[in-house]
Amino acid sequence: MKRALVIVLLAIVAMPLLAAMAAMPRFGSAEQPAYTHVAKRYLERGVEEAGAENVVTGVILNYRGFDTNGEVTVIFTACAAVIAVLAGSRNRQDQREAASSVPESLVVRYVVRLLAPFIALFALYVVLFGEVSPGGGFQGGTVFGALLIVMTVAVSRNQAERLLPLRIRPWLQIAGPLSFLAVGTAGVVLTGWYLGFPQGATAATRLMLMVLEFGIGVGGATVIASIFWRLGDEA
Amino acid sequence: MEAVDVRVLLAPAISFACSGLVFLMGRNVFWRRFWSLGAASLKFVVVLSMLPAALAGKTLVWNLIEFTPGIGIAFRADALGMFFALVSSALWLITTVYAIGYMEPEHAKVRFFGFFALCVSTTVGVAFAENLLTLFVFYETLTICTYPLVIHEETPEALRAGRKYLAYTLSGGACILLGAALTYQVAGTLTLSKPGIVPASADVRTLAVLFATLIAGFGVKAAVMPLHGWLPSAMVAPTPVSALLHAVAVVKVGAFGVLRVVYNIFGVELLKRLGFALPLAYLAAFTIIAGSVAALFQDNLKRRLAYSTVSQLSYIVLGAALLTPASASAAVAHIANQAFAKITMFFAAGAIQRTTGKTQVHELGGIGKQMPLTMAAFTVASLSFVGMPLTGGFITKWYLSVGAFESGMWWFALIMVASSLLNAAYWLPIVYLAFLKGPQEVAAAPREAKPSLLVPTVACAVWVLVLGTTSDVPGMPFALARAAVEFVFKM
Amino acid sequence: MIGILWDNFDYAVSVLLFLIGLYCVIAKNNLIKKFMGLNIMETSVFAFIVALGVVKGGSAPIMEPGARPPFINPIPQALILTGIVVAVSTTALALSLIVRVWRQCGTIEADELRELE
Amino acid sequence: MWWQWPHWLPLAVLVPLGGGVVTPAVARGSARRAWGWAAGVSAATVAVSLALVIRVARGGPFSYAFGGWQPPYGIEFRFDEVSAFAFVVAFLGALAIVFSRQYAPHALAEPRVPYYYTLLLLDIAGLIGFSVTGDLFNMYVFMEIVSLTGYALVAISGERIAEMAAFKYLVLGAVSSLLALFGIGMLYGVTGTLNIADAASRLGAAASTMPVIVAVALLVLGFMVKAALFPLHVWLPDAHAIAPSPVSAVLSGLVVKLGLVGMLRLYGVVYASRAVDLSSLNWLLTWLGAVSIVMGAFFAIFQDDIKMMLAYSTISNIGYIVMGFGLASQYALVGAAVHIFNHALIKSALFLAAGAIIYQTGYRRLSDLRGVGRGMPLTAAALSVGAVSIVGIPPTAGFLCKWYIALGAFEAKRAAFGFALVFGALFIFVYYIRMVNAFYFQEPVHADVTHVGDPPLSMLVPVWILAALCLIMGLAGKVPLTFVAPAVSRLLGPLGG
Repeated sequence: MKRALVIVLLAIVAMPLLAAMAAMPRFGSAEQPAYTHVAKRYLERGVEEAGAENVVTGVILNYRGFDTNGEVTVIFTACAAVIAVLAGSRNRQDQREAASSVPESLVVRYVVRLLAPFIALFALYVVLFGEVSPGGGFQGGTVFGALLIVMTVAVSRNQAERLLPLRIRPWLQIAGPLSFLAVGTAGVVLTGWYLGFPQGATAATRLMLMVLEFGIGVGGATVIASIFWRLGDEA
Repeated sequence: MEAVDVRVLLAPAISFACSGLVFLMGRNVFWRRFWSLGAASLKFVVVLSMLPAALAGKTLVWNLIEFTPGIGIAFRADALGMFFALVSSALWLITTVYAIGYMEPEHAKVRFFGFFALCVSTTVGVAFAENLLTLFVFYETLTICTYPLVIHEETPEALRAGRKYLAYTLSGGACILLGAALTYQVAGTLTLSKPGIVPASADVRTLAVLFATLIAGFGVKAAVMPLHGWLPSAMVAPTPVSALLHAVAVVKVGAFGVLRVVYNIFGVELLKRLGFALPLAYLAAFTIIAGSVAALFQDNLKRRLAYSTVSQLSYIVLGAALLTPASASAAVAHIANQAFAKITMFFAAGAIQRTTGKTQVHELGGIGKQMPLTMAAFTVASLSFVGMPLTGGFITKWYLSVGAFESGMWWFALIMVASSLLNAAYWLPIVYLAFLKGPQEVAAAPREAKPSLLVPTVACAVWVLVLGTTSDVPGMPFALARAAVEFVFKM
Repeated sequence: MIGILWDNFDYAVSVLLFLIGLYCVIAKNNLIKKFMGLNIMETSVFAFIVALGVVKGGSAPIMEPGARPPFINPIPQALILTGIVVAVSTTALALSLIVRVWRQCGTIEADELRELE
Repeated sequence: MWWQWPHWLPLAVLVPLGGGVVTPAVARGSARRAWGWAAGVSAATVAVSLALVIRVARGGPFSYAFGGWQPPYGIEFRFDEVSAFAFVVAFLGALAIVFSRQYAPHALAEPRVPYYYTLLLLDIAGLIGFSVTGDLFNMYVFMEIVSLTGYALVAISGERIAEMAAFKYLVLGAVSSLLALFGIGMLYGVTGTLNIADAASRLGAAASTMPVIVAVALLVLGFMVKAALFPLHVWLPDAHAIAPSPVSAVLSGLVVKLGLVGMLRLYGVVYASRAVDLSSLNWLLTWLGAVSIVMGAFFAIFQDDIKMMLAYSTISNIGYIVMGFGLASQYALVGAAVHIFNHALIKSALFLAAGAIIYQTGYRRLSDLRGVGRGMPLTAAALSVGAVSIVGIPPTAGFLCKWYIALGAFEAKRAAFGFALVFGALFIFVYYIRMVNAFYFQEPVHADVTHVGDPPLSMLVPVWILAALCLIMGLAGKVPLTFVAPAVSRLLGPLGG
């Protein structure tokens, strides 16, 4: 009964939505406003203006860099939120025992150990080459975060945690926002605007983009791993 | 002729400051009394000092703050406002003396005297309001400030009465708010300094709605039937509060609001043309009679007083609704006449209750032998209500009747006669009972109430006589009422 | 209208996905399933916005030597990267809340939780 | 150059954002250190946002282009009169943080406290960002920061009900964010830009109005869920009542306003472009506003829990504001916009005072709190001032909105809504009078309540600052009213309203 009602309701919602979709500019058309207005300039002058061959990276870090500043804040917020919601619910002693009691498979363990350096290298590659190819800081960071999770599951949590020492972990978690604040301030000094980059692909621009990519990457990886561990503590 | 003068602001500000000081230092008996009495006297002096200017036709003004663009809290002491302010500040002084004596055995005295002062502050604010919004601001504040006084006893009955009081008066306030908004929409101003601001060109239906909302809003506090329900219930309050509610602050603010609506918002000429006042006059006449009839059947003295108030207030409303100069003089003058007479009665009732513990009419046999002065004062007040010449009540009835003939609606004069008879029917038996009847075993020796209760009672009674005999003496309140009327009728 | 809708088929699909997700959020009883419905909704919106950037025959907007226009619109991609991060964050928080609810109440079925209240 | 005025604009967001993210690292687990840091950061935020408000009062709106990319190519911050909400956010946030000094360690598990401050500061940053941004997608990002911190702050007390309330809030909040994002995506598809001003100018040239109508509808729906307009309010009462009191103050005073500020931005786009006719939407909003006023009051009457009562009263007040939006006349909109500010003050005063009472007595039901007016005279007095103000008794802050919306209702020739508003307010009074009666005039149930004493100064001072403001902002109502008026005129300008 309830389901039927819901479906009827959704059908009613669907009508105007579909009607609107039908009236949207033609899918894939090169004449649609989305393509001919702001995007046009990005595509035409993005490389020289934003200093990255991958225009998506240019948009993320330069034209719309402040969105990404917000984005790294969001992900740190999630980390802080999860810690705040779960903190202090159980003491750490139990957690250690719980973590070490995970059954291990020798094969999986060796494979993970064998692959770990390569995964880390790949993460680094994705971060470093984000400017010129698909990828970027967050993508690389996610790969690295996944590596930490895999290591926790397959090898041992202690070993994984050692990669992100507890003493500096609060700082690593905020690497993203911090790098944005640093680069943004550098932008104020160099160009007069927060998150302003010198025109074109100068060394300064490269360096600033790189700092951002790394900040996003390190922060993302740490946050993902921290959230995972926190949830593991609780489960 | 207008002049900026800070005294217009001082009048409400003094009692406001007094209430603050009472809340701060009121735990100490001396300071509580000192500030209450000091502020009351000071205020009375301040208001009195403005009287010569007002009589000379000078209007004092003070713009306090413009709290929304274009309209703000501004004070203006025109003749009508001065009249009301004078009555309330004089009565505040007297009531304060009485309250200090009466409230001695009560609890929460700091709260009582603090809010008491606030009430008077807001009442004078209403009197001096330059525009409808200022009037509304003080009107609503008054409602809130009287609530703790009404439920002073904190019994379930008191709380119920308090709820009823708030329900009625806040609904009234809501009506006034809407009326004010509509007035602003129609007239583009809210000032009360002109004899009528609503343009005659406005849509008649809108004007009818406007008149109805505003009159309903003020009518609640003026206890025009059928909006009077809160008044008898509010009798659970301590006697000084009842006196304040019934004679000075709350009900008079309602009646005063009706006068403002009739004279300063619509204006006499426009109302005459529209004919809205006639239904109001009928309603007032009905209230006068019905209130008196209801009073006949009350045994509780304070409840009888309450219904009498309902009836008496409609004199003011009727006087306003008849739209003639004579009836207007009656309406304005009755603010004072009813106030002093009614407060005398309340004081007497309170004094009896405090001294003998009696609250019902049938218990009062022989009380006049025991408390001759108190009951003499009571008698004077009764005669004023009946409309005996030489008392204040006579002035009202006389001018109202003249107004009724002036307006060509002579049957309203019959209402006056009927009301006099009814008043006689429910007041004089008490006098009779008190002096001429009663158990013989009552202690022969007079046992009056203590001076702080007795003196205010007698003083008010004396003033009732003064009001009734000095209506032609220049410089006395009635002259002020005349001045107000002359302004309204552009004479 | 159907004919026109066919041209914008990709958009219509995201609307359908959106509704499926909404259905799960409303009708499912299990908190995790509810949340998966939310994830479906998220995906549908992301798909819609990314589809806005498509240009027929376009290639990725990476200006390596030899790359030739037309390139697809980079803005929706940039936006959706942010959107995904937001979605991940919401998911993390939602899961931790569900974990806590499960620990404290012993169930994550909405109707049973309602009875517990 | 960089020291010039517009360059202060990003600081209003970056100070609480940067200060918020480093709080746990700075605090190193100490609640005291976390409080000191958070208080300092919020004070700096207040200073910056105050400077911005002064600037806009003197010289009108100004904007800041991130990275030097002029709109529409980059992200623009635009500080106009509505953005002055940022100052209210900073100010109330600071007071909530000050209030938390003793409250937070008492209400939360020790390790959570630094993160509590982080979340509060990020919430403030998000709200400020939302109210100053001139970019549609950036708006979404800030909305998500606000929402995420909101969900977490509701759950942070760790009680069972809190987590369930937070989950309910999260699901509805996430759905509403997605609705808004869908709408933003459609607007982008139609106009090709994300800049609000640019979108407004390009919307008129849209090939078809259908997507614009649906996009506006989706955005309105999303914002109204955030604003908890009846019947989209189901998440609000539990979440606001169960959260720690400073959080309730922030959520009820500020976070729900996000939807309303968003509405004003959306109106800015749509009115300016005249792309679609909003009269039917406005008709609906007026009705829903009226229903919201009455239903909020109706439910509140049955509450015994003091915070639950306050939460339902928020729904009523949102109804006022939405009704003002719907009436869409100069007066009504000015009244509604000012009530966004004033309700924030009043409701924060109420929630903080209620929090102080709960902190001191340990009770939260009205029936248990009888006689608390004697035990905590100053706190209870502040709560009463707030109650009088929220009912709209003149000359308090709550009155302005009533007066202006009543004027607006007549101006818009829809007098019936003026009646609904004013008599709805009476309905609200019914339950506040219950509270006042319980505090002062009823026999105490628990003897200890009558001599608990007022709370520590860190709580009493914020409460009284807010209570005093409830009075002052009423008397000085001209200031906000004239301040907001140009923004509303600009908004309605093309309509000739």
